[in-house]
Amino acid sequence: MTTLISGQAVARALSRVSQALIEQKETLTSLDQAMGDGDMGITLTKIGNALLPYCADTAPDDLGKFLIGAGMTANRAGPSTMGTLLATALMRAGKVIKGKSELTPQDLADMFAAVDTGIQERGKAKPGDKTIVDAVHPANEAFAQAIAAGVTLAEAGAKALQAAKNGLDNVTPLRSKMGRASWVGERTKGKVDPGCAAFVVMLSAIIEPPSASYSQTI
Amino acid sequence: MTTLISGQAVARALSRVSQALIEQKETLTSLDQAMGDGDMGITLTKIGNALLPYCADTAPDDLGKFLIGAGMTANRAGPSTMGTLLATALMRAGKVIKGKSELTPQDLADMFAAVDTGIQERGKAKPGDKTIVDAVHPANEAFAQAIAAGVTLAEAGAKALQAAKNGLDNVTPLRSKMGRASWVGERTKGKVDPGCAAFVVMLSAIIEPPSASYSQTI
Amino acid sequence: MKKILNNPENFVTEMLDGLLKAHPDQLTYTEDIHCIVRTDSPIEGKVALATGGGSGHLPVFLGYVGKGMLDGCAVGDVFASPGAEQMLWVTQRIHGGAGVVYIYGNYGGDVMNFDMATEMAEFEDIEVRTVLVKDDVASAPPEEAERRRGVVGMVFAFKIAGAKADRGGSLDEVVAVTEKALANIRTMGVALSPCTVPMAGKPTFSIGEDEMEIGMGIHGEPGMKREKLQSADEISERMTTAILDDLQPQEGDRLAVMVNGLGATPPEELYIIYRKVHELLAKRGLSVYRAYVGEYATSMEMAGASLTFFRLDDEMIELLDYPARTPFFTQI
Amino acid sequence: MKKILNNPENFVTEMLDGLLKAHPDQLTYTEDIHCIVRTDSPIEGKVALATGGGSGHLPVFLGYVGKGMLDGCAVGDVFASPGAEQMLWVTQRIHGGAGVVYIYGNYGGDVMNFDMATEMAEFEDIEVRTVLVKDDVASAPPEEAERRRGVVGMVFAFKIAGAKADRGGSLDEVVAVTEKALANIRTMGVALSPCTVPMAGKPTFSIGEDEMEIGMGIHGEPGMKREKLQSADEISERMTTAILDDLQPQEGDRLAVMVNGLGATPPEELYIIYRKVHELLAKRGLSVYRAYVGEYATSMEMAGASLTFFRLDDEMIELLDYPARTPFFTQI
Ligand SMILES: Nc1ncnc2c1ncn2[C@@H]1O[C@H](COP(=O)(O)OP(=O)(O)O)[C@@H](O)[C@H]1O
Ligand SMILES: Nc1ncnc2c1ncn2[C@@H]1O[C@H](COP(=O)(O)OP(=O)(O)O)[C@@H](O)[C@H]1O
Ligand SMILES: [Mg+2]
Ligand SMILES: [Mg+2]
Ligand SMILES: [Mg+2]
Ligand SMILES: [Mg+2]
Repeated sequence: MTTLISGQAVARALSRVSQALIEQKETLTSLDQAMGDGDMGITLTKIGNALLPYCADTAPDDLGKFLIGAGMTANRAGPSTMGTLLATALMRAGKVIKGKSELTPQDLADMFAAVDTGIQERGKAKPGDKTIVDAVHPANEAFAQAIAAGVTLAEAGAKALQAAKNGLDNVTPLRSKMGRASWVGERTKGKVDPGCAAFVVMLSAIIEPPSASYSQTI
Repeated sequence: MTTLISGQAVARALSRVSQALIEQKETLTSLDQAMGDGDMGITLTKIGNALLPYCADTAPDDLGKFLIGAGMTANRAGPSTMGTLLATALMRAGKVIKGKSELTPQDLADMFAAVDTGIQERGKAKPGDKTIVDAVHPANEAFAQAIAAGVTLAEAGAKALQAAKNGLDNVTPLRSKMGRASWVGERTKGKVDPGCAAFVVMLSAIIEPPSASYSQTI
Repeated sequence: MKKILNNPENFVTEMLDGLLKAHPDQLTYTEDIHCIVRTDSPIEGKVALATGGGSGHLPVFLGYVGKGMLDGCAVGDVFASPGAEQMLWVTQRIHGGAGVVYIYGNYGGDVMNFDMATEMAEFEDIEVRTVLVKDDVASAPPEEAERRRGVVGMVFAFKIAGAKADRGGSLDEVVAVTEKALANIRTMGVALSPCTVPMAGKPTFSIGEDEMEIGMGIHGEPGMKREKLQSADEISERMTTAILDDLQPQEGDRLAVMVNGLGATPPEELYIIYRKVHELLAKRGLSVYRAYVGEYATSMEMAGASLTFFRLDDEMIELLDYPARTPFFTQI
Repeated sequence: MKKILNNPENFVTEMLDGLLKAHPDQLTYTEDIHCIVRTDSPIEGKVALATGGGSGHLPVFLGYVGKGMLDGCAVGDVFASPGAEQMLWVTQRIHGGAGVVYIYGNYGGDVMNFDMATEMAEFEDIEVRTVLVKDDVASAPPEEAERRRGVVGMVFAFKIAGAKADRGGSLDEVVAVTEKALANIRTMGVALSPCTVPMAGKPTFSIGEDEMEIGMGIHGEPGMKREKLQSADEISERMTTAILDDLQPQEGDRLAVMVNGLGATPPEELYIIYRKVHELLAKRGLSVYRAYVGEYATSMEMAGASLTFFRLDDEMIELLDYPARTPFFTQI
């Protein structure tokens, strides 16, 4: 039997992401101050604060529309680099599930792939440039592989999160090549990319409580 | 026999005053920062630095001209309130001894009186306003009395200095009523007036080495 | 606060050298680089206007030398009066035969030196008149208004006097209109941080992270009171009330309003202040004819702001609107 | 650094409210207060110019909206890009039928959002062209010039584009002349102290009492290098050399020079820098056609300065001299 993820579960996941971004404000701000302009925690908190009421007030009937609307809300609330990429991710994820009211694990994998592609198209960063792409891209690949291998959603989520964390660690020693951090040059070496960190925060929030329990609550 | 003060002694006294102002820069600056704009040490150092070469290069033949020239030099170098009053004092003192090349104790008393009047005319402060007048005026009166009583120059100088110090102490508890300090209002109570302090510095430098030895060196 | 300096002793001279190199079409000097005059001075038949004061307040003082405003300025060292001789040089150079008006702030050193300069100029048959600026309501109560210091309100005085002189006003007329303007100008300010005189090398006063000075002086001298730092709206209301209580305008009066930054306070914060001031004035039935928001008189890198109201009538409006062009102030 | 604030969340909205109240004759907004446009927009038949970017840089960005410069500006939060929707609103309102040019700094968030806005505007048959400002030589070596960020040099781009558009230039012509201007504009800066984003409440970076950041960003992001604080002459020489090495002017070339204060650095210090720069240029046989010394793009209360050179030819001179009037920039 295929696990099915309800619209409510998606809305709850987005609320958890919002909550997590708000909670991690200080950490993300500090990371962005070290090699950027220090606004990331602020921007993402604004987005979190805009998405929470959005999730509460919007019926997740058509999950495509729901996520595209969430993307537009995010762009209005916090159009910084990270905010715009998050908005793009939500809109791209929404596009691939247009009209659906519940999702299969394969839908999740398609959405993840669309997010990966969307972020790379909008931002034009490549893997190794030390951006959010270095967490998103390996996580997407790990997730796709796990789903293809037929493991549980909980396991697939855990694999994706591990891949994201590894991706973050892999690029920490490197020099940032995109965005504001690229101007800081050599001094970014050894520092955690704030975008990668933000993605780990968001992905952790999605799969927490562990996705195994998803099927129970739907 | 009447003690006579040579032109050289006057020039040396003015050099000592200059030197003392330079040495007391920090103290005077701190006092002026507490209830003014903190420039007094700087201004008086500039004047000191201008008067030292003036004293070295100018023959004190006509002591009137010598002191008027010193006043103009002082005004050019540091035209703040204190600098302008010092310049006025030098010019007024010069006026009363025009043409003289050596001075009697009575000349000194006349000069002191001219300085007192000049400062009050230029600045329009009255005794009790908590300005330099509160050190100058009692010092002038004490000096005049002492000279009239026929004591030695050393004693007269010491009396004047004591009167200046008492004057300073007497106005310390009061509120400043003139100049920048007047705007600081109540907060000036209990603080030493920088102008009084500067006058004590200058007067100490004039009578140091004690004026008794003047007659030996002339 | 860190500064971009060479030898602090040369601070003013180097600043003036840079300024003359940057604005050679507008400014030059006479006798000494510390005596700045318009390149086209003297202007025959025009009443000439001079000011003077310590450095460290740009655009005050010399920044307002130019067409439609001042003719010359004697420049002192940082926060120190210029000397009487400098003032005389400026006076001689700008005098166009119609007399000279000195317009400057009520500070002891400046008054004494301008008085000495006046005596010297009159000796040379140059008619000199003085208008003292005493706009700071925080520096003394109304009954001692004569004792008040002059702060940024002087910029309005320069503007009005400059327009009147440029339009051919006589010496008496220029003096009268400037005095009338000043009778209708009041300022009040707060400081959040001190400033550093380059040669002193340390701040003029120290102040806690949550404190502010009420009614600071533009030389970094402490104000009348130290208080807990308030919100922008509270500060705005406080300054507005203090000025209105003193100026006592009538409902329907038109004002020019100036929100002035002391140096380190960003324009964004000045507009946040202006917003509240505008609102409070509207509530009292007072309208803003013109708003000036920016840095018009600074104290180097001091953080803080001041507020100035100038009550206008038709004559003042005509002169305020008159065009002007100086290195720091252009109005068309 | 202490700030005059109400609730930091309302910083930008209150600032804009104050600004609109202070300049009602010049500025208004469309749809949302964060979308500032000229009161007289759209101007039929004129190429419209828009910019956008984060707040905290006044006069950049919106301070250059006005006659002879820009038509509109999308205003972001402090140091944050505005959103694509805002840009679209500005675009719709200012479009006078002759196309719209976006001129803004090369920052990721802004580029992504302006790109999204372009897609939306083209959907509505508004022709949009983009000119990215990348003038900061410190942000990438010459071979990676495409990666450079845009700083205060954009003010010259606004001036040139604005003059060309006001004189009836076509969309192609305005884009071409702006790109030509930018090919001749370079900036380099140093920061001495950080700034505080109101909502963050603490400084962006910390820096020792005797240190400076070389090539800081205007958002308070750290620069390429941290070094011992140098003298004004050394800093001036350093910036001059870095720009000239990159711009490679010929002897006899005419330049416009801008010495820009980042916020807390007093004008006096900027003129001390200008003095040395002028001297160094003269030594190389380069002349200064026009000097701009003041605050043209700030980072709130950051201390520091930047230097911009703009190599001129007759066409550029004509456009640079063209009059302009905005709330922060008046040239006659
Ligand atoms: N072109 C890009 N593509 C993808 N990610 C990027 C790009 N540029 C920057 N990033 C990511 O964005 C993060 C910074 O986000 P944010 O603070 O919102 O940027 P900014 O303040 O410059 O708008 C970086 O840590 C990096 O992961
Ligand atoms: N009108 C005045 N007459 C006499 N002395 C004055 C007057 N005003 C101020 N002073 C004296 O000047 C001192 C301050 O001198 P200074 O620092 O040079 O003033 P400023 O910085 O205001 O020019 C005060 O401590 C006071 O003794
Ligand atoms: Mg950032
Ligand atoms: Mg003083
Ligand atoms: Mg002084
Ligand atoms: Mg940002």
